[in-house]
Amino acid sequence: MLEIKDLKVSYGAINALRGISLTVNKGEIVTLIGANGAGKSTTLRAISGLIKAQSGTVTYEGKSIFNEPAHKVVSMGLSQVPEGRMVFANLSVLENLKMGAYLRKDKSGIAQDMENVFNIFPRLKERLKQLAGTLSGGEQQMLAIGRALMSKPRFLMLDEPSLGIAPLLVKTIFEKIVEINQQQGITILLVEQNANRALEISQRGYVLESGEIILHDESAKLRANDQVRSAYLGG
Amino acid sequence: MKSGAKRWLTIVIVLIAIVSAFSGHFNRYYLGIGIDIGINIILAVSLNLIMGHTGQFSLGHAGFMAVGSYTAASFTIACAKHAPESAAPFLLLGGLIIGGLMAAICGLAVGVPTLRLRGDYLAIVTLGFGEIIRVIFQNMEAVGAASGLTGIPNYTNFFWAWAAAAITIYVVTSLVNSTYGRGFIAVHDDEVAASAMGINPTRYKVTAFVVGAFFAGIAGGLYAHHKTVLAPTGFDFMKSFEIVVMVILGGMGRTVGVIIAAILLTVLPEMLRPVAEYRMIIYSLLIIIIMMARPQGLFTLKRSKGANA
Amino acid sequence: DKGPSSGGAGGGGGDVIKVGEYASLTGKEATFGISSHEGTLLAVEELNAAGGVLGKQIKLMTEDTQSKPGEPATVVNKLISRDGAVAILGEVASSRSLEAAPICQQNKIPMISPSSTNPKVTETGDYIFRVCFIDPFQGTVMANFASHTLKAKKVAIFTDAKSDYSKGLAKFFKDKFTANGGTISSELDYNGGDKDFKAQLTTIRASSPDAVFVPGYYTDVALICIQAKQLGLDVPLLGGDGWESEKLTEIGKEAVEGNYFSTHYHPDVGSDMSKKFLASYQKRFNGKLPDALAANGYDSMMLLADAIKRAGGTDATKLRDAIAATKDLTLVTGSITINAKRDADKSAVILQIKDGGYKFLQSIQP
Amino acid sequence: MSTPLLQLDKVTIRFGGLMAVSTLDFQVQENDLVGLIGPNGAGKTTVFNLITGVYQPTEGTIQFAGSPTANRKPHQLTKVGIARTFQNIRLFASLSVFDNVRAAMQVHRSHGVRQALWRGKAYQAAEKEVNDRVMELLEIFKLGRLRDEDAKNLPYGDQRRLEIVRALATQPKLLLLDEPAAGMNPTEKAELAGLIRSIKERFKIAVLLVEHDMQLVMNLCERITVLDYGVKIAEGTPTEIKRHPKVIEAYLGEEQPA
Amino acid sequence: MTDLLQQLINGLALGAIYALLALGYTMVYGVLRFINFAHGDVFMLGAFAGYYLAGPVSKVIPAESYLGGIVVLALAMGICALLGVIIELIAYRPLRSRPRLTVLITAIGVSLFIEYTCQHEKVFGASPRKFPDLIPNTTWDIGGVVVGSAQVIVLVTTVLLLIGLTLIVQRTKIGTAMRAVSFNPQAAALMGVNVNHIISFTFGLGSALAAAGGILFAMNYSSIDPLMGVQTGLKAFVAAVLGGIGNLPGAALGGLLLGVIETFAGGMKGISNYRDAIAFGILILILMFRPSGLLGKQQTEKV
Ligand SMILES: Nc1ncnc2c1ncn2[C@@H]1O[C@H](COP(=O)(O)OP(=O)(O)OP(=O)(O)O)[C@@H](O)[C@H]1O
Ligand SMILES: Nc1ncnc2c1ncn2[C@@H]1O[C@H](COP(=O)(O)OP(=O)(O)OP(=O)(O)O)[C@@H](O)[C@H]1O
Ligand SMILES: [Mg+2]
Ligand SMILES: [Mg+2]
Repeated sequence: MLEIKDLKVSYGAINALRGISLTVNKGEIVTLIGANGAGKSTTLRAISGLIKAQSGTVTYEGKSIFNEPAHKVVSMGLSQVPEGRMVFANLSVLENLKMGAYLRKDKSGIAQDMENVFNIFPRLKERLKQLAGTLSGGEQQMLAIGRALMSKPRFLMLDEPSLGIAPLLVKTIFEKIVEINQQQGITILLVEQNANRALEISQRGYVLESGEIILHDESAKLRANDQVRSAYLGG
Repeated sequence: MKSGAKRWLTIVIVLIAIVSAFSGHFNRYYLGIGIDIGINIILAVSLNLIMGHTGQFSLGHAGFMAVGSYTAASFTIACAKHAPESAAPFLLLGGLIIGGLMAAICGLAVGVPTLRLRGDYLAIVTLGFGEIIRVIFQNMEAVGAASGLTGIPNYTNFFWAWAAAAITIYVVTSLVNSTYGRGFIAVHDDEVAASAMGINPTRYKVTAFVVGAFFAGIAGGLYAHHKTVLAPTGFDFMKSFEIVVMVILGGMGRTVGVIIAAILLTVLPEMLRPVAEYRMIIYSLLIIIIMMARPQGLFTLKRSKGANA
Repeated sequence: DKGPSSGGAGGGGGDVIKVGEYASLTGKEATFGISSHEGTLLAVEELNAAGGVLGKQIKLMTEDTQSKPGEPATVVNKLISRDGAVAILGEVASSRSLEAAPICQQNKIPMISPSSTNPKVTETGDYIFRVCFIDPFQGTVMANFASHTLKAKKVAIFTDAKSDYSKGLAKFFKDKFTANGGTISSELDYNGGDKDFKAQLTTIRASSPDAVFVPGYYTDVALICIQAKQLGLDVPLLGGDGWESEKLTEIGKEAVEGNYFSTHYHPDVGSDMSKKFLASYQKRFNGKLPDALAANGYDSMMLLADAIKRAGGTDATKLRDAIAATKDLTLVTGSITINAKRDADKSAVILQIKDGGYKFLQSIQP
Repeated sequence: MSTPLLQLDKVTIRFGGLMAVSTLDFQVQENDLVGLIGPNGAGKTTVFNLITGVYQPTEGTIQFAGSPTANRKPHQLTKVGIARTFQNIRLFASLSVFDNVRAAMQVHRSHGVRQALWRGKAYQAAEKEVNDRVMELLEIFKLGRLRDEDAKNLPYGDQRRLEIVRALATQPKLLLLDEPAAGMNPTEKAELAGLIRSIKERFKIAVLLVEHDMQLVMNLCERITVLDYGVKIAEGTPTEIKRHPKVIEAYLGEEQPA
Repeated sequence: MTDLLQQLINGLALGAIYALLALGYTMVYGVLRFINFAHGDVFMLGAFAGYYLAGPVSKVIPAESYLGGIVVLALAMGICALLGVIIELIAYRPLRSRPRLTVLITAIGVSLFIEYTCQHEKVFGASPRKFPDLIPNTTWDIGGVVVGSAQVIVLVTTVLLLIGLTLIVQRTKIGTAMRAVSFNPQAAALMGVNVNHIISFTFGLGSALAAAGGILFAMNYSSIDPLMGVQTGLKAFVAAVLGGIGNLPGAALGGLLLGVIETFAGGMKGISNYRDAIAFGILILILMFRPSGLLGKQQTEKV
């Protein structure tokens, strides 16, 4: 479904990605793990068009989306929960969710998905009118995920969805990720620091280090890999 | 910028003194522009402290300049009658300091009550302040009202303008490069975090306003004794804009850039004189083009880092 | 290039006479500066076409002040020190002339202001002259007109607080009019360039004056007349030479009809020179009618040319003396004598706006 | 028992109709390492904001080192010894790593405008001392080699660590850490735990820790307070908290990692 | 009493023009968070567009008719909308990701460029021109209180546009998108919003408003010149801030209030020369007590 070849990205003098290749097949959950500053978020941003890559290819459903503007990419059914949440602080919770469905026209579908989001995150329903900027950190994270779901994506990229989320909810979130993957058939590319959990629910995983992919295997095998265990799973 | 700073200042001032000793040989036109440049450097560098370093968008710098110029000029006019010719430098110095202090008081008066304001609200209030000052001078018969204040002795010369510029640069950079002064930039970057680090945003903002206004007042005093006539319309918001353009074009917070921008924006219109009627059109186009070519400011030398550097 | 320079001496050598002019060609007061400049330009062209002065062509070097204080000092320094001008012409606004005058005086280069009416300008020193009226004269003329001809008892004054020209006229008008036994019903101010005058006019209306003295420039006056009419303020409005421009009637239309102002000349009673000027100006500038500022600009150059001839050259002291000795010189704006204060003594006329044109009422000697 | 370093008495704050913190009693002793946990939106960050003077409580009092903090500004409270990090990182983005810490150090310096301009001997000695201390702190957190990097260009994890260094530079008696381990992987978290413990010992400070990583909290803290909907629902040692039914229901969930 | 009422009407009519311009400032600010200093110049260009259109239009629709007036207004608004879009495209878009003060300088540059170009004799020239009478000019005298048709039209137009704009921004999808872009263009792009379109749309709309303001202004005051936008633009900007920048009803309120304050100050003997100072003084006072403007929300930043 998504195929990246030799993607290079730099911020000025810093080479954040030194030519990575990765594939995500339809219906899969794929995990991307790596230390701080490895380039995980950069990868996602380059795919969704938030930043311009230097070279390489990005093919989505057979079409090249390399350096296409973000709104084009989104219109093709690819959605991202960005790092740092990026909720619209000056809009209410409801308006934020509506913004998620910006490109959609099906009123009833939107309403139904909205209910769906409220089922996952009841807190959001309690705070419909509150300005997103005044939500607590975790509440904002819920909103960011909910907002991405509202666009009814076929391909969803999540950048550290469990960041700042309470344990009980982390569990829920991972369950829901599996659920939307299995029930709605949404393909998922997941970036997580909680690598244990992420590898538990994903089929395959990539390990990124200093802008390069150093390992790539089935998730179960990665979990058993000594190198991965000591570096990313906490021993 | 460490222990050498003070020595540098002395060397530069001596150099300026030497250059200005020969100023009799210069064409008066070029000399005049040289003085204009010195004055503009003071204005730009002092506004840079308020805007570039502390991040307060001020559109009232011309107002502080007006206060300084009128005060200094009134002082020297009043004293010149009773003093011998040789007292000129002292009169000027006195005028400049009194003008600077007066402007600083205004800076305090503007700074304290407007601290709660941010961004564009602050800009508007400072702009309003500048306009109020202008209107007051425009109606004050004692300083010539609309026809302006005339008969100001021509005391400003190359030495004074550039020595004052050197001192301004020294003070602003020393301030900002000290441990204390990092607070200015910290307040700019994130006021909430700054106060959580024990930095009192109020104090820093007011200090920036007062110091900035003081030097704007000095620049005003120099200007008054350079042009020998003051007209209130010369201190309207367009003048403030001019200074703002220097600061932003130079790269907010970059002293070297701001100095270069001040020089460039003084010299450029003069160089464009031969194209007469197209001059200001080209000038404005150049501003746009420069901004596009170097949006980060003309000069983006890395800011000097640690104190050991 | 910082080479040493002559510092402004000489410059008269060679086969041209370099005359410097500074004017507000852009910015807020460009419309006035351009008029004045066009008059000067026309004079230079005519002089050169007629073989120049003392056989030399005149080279007019014009610098723009952008209507900004601070600029005149720079450009006049340039004209004198770098370009070697032997005489300086300018400016319309007194505040800017006041800035340039000390520089001319210091360099001992004669300066003639075409239209700066503030008495202080020529007080700067013995090298500074003007060809226009000064504020006391015009103010007095209109005060007498209001008292004696219009028989007005109560007059309101509406001044441009930004312009010393306006304030000067208002002051002398007030002094004379009250001395004549009249009262000032109300005094209000505007800022040149304003568009809305209704606030002040409503207050003036409430003071029910017999006439309103509006010593301003036509750009504002046209709007003032219109808004006064709209508010039903049906009394005559009076003004000075700042009113004279085709723009006044073009914009003001019927609202300016019947109002009075003082100025330099009227084609009907003016000299042949005035009539000729009217025609050649229109021809040179696409049918545009000259205003008072253009006439003064023209005269400033003509007066200078006359003085150069009499001085037999451009030696600064001789030239100064020749300008100071100007007597009964017939120019576009009348017969001019430079008096001991280096101001121009010349007669004024009072005109009434009638059918989109001007009707001559009376001529007043200084 | 001596007076606690920090004491909250019946502290309440409302935002419009929402009671974000409600009649909270809470203490931190000197050189304590206390955890504050609870579901998202429970009011943990709000408690930090109350302690540091960003918000004023609607009701109740807060005392620090025996004196009330009411109506004192954040920068004043920093001066008496309260420092914090932010949940949403708030570094001085355009300052270098070095200057971020240096700016925080001006709190306890006596020299101001005058000395900075005159630059006498005493001033230079003081500046040097500051610089040395900054480097020392940076080295503890392995940030020394990044000293000249602009803060905004650091990777997330380094930014978090720099926030802690910067807070330490104000020489606090009480350090408030708001989710310091967020965005770190388990290995990095373990490293961070060690660091927190060591600075607590080394600088003799009390630490109040908000964190969602239970492994970290349980290993590190001596006592834990649990909030839910602004209300304290439990307080005790890690072992007690782990078994507390209310906490399990509201926050931890059934199965818990060790 | 009559005079008081008259002054109130004078003030409201003046304020309505400020309000109209302030709406444009606020719109652009609301989305891009920067002050478009060229707005006052687009206002001027709108007036000149009306000036040049009046002749040709009067060949089709009789001059001094309401229909003719509306046609000229609509055309000028269209032209200026296009112009606004082009200015944004050329001058501002390349600097999109830069600090907004950078863009501010470009805006000042654009503003100066338009002013000096238009002052050039080969363009409009510096001297003022008579603006043609677009609509039948009637004045009503109600017991000494004079009201002109142009004044009424300005007020009505301003109110209508305010309502229309508020509906667009608050109720429509594109309005929500505008607000989203204003806070975080990147995130908005991630929602599928074409940020460039939204910004172009905003500039177009804002510039059309400026053009409308320019024509109504010219109708009211008869004369136009290349610098007419400078002072008025500045005042409108002040009005926008006074009302709480980014807030549409605030802009309208700020404009009206400023107009009324100016008028009352200007009509008072002895202080009329301090009119601008008084207007600014009151503005400062108001901001002191309401630091985010009259209707602006205090941006509480969650820490
Ligand atoms: N805007 C930027 N400017 C300069 N450098 C950047 C920028 N954004 C990221 N970098 C650098 O690029 C590299 C990769 O960063 P990226 O954010 O992709 O890492 P990451 O793997 O997502 O890390 P984390 O786990 O901390 O989120 C890092 O070295 C970072 O410092
Ligand atoms: N300024 C404010 N205005 C309105 N509501 C607010 C404000 N600040 C906080 N809240 C609300 O108060 C509650 C507590 O927020 P707080 O940030 O303290 O939660 P938290 O415990 O830190 O949560 P998290 O673990 O998600 O960071 C939340 O529901 C939040 O929406
Ligand atoms: Mg990341
Ligand atoms: Mg929190």
